[in-house]
Amino acid sequence: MILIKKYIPLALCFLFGVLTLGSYYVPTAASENYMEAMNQWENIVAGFAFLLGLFGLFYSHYNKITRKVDGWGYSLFVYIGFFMMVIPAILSEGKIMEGTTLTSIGWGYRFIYNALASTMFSVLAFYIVSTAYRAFRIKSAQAAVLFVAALIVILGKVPLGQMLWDTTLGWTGTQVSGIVQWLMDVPVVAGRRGIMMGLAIGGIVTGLKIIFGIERQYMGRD
Amino acid sequence: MKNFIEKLLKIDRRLIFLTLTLLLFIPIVRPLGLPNKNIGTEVKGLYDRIESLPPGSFILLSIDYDPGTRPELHPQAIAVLRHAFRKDLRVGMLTLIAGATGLVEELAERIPKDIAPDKVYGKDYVILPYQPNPAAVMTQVGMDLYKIYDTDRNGLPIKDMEVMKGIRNVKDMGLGICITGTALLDSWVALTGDRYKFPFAGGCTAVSQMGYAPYLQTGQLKGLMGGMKGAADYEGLIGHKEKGTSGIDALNLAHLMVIGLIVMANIMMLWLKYL
Amino acid sequence: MSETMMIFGGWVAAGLTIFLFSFLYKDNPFFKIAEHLFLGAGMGWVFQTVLFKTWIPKVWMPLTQAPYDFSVLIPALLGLSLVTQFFPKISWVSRYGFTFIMGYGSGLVIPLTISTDFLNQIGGTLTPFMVTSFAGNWLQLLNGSIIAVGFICVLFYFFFSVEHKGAVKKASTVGIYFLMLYFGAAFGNTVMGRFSLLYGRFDDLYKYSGGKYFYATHVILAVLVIYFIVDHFRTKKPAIEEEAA
Amino acid sequence: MLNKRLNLTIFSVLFAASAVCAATPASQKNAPPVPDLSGFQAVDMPYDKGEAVLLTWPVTPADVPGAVYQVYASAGKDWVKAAELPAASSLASEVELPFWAWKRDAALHAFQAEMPALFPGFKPGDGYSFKVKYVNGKTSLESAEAKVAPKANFFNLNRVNNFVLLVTIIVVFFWTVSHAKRKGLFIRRIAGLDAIDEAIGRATEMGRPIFYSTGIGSMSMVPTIASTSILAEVAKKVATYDTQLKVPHFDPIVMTVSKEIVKQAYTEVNRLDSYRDDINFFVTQDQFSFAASVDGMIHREKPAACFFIGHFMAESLLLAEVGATTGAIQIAGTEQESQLPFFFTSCDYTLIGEELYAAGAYLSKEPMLQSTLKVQDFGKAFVMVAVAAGSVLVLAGTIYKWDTMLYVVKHLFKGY
Repeated sequence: MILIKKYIPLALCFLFGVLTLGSYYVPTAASENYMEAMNQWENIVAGFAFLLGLFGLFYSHYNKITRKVDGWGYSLFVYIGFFMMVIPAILSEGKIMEGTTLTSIGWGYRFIYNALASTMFSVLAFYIVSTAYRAFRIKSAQAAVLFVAALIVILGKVPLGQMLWDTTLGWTGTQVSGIVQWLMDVPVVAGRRGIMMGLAIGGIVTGLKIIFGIERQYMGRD
Repeated sequence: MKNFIEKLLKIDRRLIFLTLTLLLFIPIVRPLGLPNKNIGTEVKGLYDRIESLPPGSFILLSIDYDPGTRPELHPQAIAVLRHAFRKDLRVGMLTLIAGATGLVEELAERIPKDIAPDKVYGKDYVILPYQPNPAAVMTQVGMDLYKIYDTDRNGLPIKDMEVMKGIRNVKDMGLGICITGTALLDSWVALTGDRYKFPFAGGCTAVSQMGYAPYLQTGQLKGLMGGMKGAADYEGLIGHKEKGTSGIDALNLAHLMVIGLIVMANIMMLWLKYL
Repeated sequence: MSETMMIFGGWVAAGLTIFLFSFLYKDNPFFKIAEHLFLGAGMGWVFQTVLFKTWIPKVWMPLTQAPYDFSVLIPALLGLSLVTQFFPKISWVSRYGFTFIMGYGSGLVIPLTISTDFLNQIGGTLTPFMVTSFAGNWLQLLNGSIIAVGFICVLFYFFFSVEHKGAVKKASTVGIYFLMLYFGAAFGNTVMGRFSLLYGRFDDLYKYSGGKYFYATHVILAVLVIYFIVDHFRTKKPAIEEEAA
Repeated sequence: MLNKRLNLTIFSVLFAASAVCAATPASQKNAPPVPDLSGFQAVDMPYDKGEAVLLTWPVTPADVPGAVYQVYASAGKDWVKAAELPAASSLASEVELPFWAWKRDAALHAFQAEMPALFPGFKPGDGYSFKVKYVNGKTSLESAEAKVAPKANFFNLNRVNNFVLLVTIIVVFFWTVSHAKRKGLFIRRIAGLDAIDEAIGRATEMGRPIFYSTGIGSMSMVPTIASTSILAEVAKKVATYDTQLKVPHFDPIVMTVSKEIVKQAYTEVNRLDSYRDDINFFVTQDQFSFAASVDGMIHREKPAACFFIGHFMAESLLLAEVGATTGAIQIAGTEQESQLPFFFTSCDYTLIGEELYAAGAYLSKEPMLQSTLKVQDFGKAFVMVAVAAGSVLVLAGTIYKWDTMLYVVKHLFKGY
């Protein structure tokens, strides 16, 4: 039983890992057919992987409703929102446009989903401003360098900032957007490349640990 | 004086929220109309790359953003489409983000209306359906596109469409562009751009723009539009000002407010500490 | 889609937007409703997209229609195995689906990371030095060497096998300043990015406040303000505790 | 196999060229020189899927501007014109292949014919014949026919630099894993950990609680794992000084794991009597309401120290801000680069990206985390040496015009 529960999945992982890894270095037709079959299969499996997120959401809100946790009434709206999207979609067979007119699901997307999703992210603009005022403390040379870079980029991105820079520092002959460009082309490349290199090597090592079955965290405890 | 500053530092943040709302709403009602000068070199890079493509070459445009980042990226997609159709290029649009399918339809709705009224679906552009696995799609378009995209988003077979004539995989295409708020652009560069020697460019949110500086320096990314400023720059280059330019215009006052707040808060803090 | 439906849509969009913004003043039932609607609607949208663009065309059709392709059953079963994770007794079945995804994913990503993020980045740091002659290329050489030095110093900062003393300490402090420039530029860009999103919402609200939409934004805003005033007097709770939310 | 044949062609070219020069009597000076196409060859393109043919013919003095080479291919009966190349173009040096797979300074024209584009019904293994025609105004000369059947190759030699790097990483990886299991590896002291002692000392002195958040990541994410090992260290110190610890949670699974870790930490310092089960408590699984309710708690209880260590997204802004306003010592750590600027400005100390993993490995002494760190250090050492040595070599190459050394370094560090 342990064989089916543990060792065959690990062998599968090793097999698919090594074959996919090898196909990068082996250009024969067989390796290409293997990759094409895998791409199609992975595409289908990913379609089901989404169910995990859906069950997770329904599971947690179902518990809230059954156990009458305070604010359980709002959990009902999760199901209302879900069916508000799914039922019109089934009625219009997933087509958002019928010729040039909007179907019911198309309407749902443009006026419900669109408004909710974009507003959720835009709230952050308010918090950035209050953080800038209440928490952005320049208490060290490093924080000062960070602030100066942020100042230059914030000014350089808007026309008023460019005009302000030209009037006050025009005599230096520099353009604020020229400095923003230099910032992005030189120091940011070095800083980002240093972090990227660490992540790249970390990613490779984690990938190897998964293929050789050393990293089993994602499989859960047996 | 000191307790006044202390009270000022402890100000109710909802007042700050209100000022931001006003500073953003006023330019929407009464635009300032300041010129957006100095175009980013990475935006110019994308513009020159599309400008250099001979008429009839094929552009793969991946629309990978959802409503959450629409204000920054939708104007970029519209500007690129307008430029591509003006150069009589063929465009294949696809998406790897479920939340983007509605936005792709909005683009499809606007192409006959105002972006490029003379372009015909199936002859000049095609819209491919959503696929759930980005890595599989990015690898497959380099081998045989039709093994994963046999039909368009409404189920019509695409192999015999005129727009797909002579196209088997990315080697037959002129340029790949991915406009996204996610890290999909990194995967497109690694899994398709680098692997199949396929010139790739992109559009991203301002938040992730700095992360792509190394790819621009090595030339793995041929061009990049960063956030709303990127959209405004591209609109300036193609001479058709729209939501990107009006957006940047509205941001003028808000940007200065942020700087003012940081400087003021720190001066007050120093005042309290040393005076 | 009739004109009235579009106007009604305008009201719905303006309403939901204002409900979510009301959280900035105080946590209230309108916000909670809109927030939970968002959780459900988001999941609902992805569900119908996956249903009509993957399950039906790629799984159901090949199994039930003319060009039968039963090889599709294998990935479908692997995909369904993932769902067993919610049933503790048989949750080990989900390992087949996970190992298939993780094995393919790791195998695909390792060589590409070596090529794109390892080789090309080192190569990219060296290319500015490949000038035909020194004359006229001073700027490129200068910038190239700043990138190379900065890159090495940032790597020193993330080096853990050697105690940070003497030269290593100096190098990693220089590395920190390169990181600060990167974070500062990223902070500046984030500010612009978030403001652009807010601009997008205000632009919509402005559109929906027009006569064509019968002043939807103004009406809903007024209703909400009245609610807060009534709620304020009804509850009579001390306001300080609310202020922090 | 290819190199042997190339040497043969070069020799024959030199021989032919010298013969041609010697043979051309002075009288032909005014007639335009005619190229010698006897060296024309068609071979299977090496290291590919078998869908391309490589045509090479010698560079000759006849390559005057205006002259053109036309490439013809045929499946059997009629000839298809594959390409028309200006005489001075498509030289061996322009071919984008690394030096170990292609002789770039051979005096040859090289053209790669993509078979599927020329013959749609193409299958690897079918035989095709090729010829090249030199046209310069009226004079034109055709080369002999060359037959070839392109076939797939087993190993893509262009990617050998990638392959060698992969093998070295695997070897180093297994060496460190086995080494770590036996007697552990040295990891330098992480500066952020001293800040933890200082923060807890301050909290005990002021008698105010400590807030510790493991972020919104799931248990399978590496930053969350590293954060729980730092929580263990914090819990041990809190247990010894008997300060109050509060750990609000976003993910129920992470909460259950943290409960075990904190209890284990209290028993290790044998202060199990003062362990309370409500140290770890669940708040909500929604990003913004989690941030809002934790903000409310921090504002009310005014903790002496706040720890935000783990996977954070946009809500990092709300948490760090409210902590800063209450004057608490704040220590943050995340792998999310987009959140680091906010943490850096509003917190006293920030663990950046890999430092978070290093702190986890340093504290937990867990061989697997330590070995990953060691492999990463080897990788970084390799990159540092490669960049330093590479730039010096390339600079020297530019000064002293060592062209071969320049393209060797260029090809070594390029993904094909």
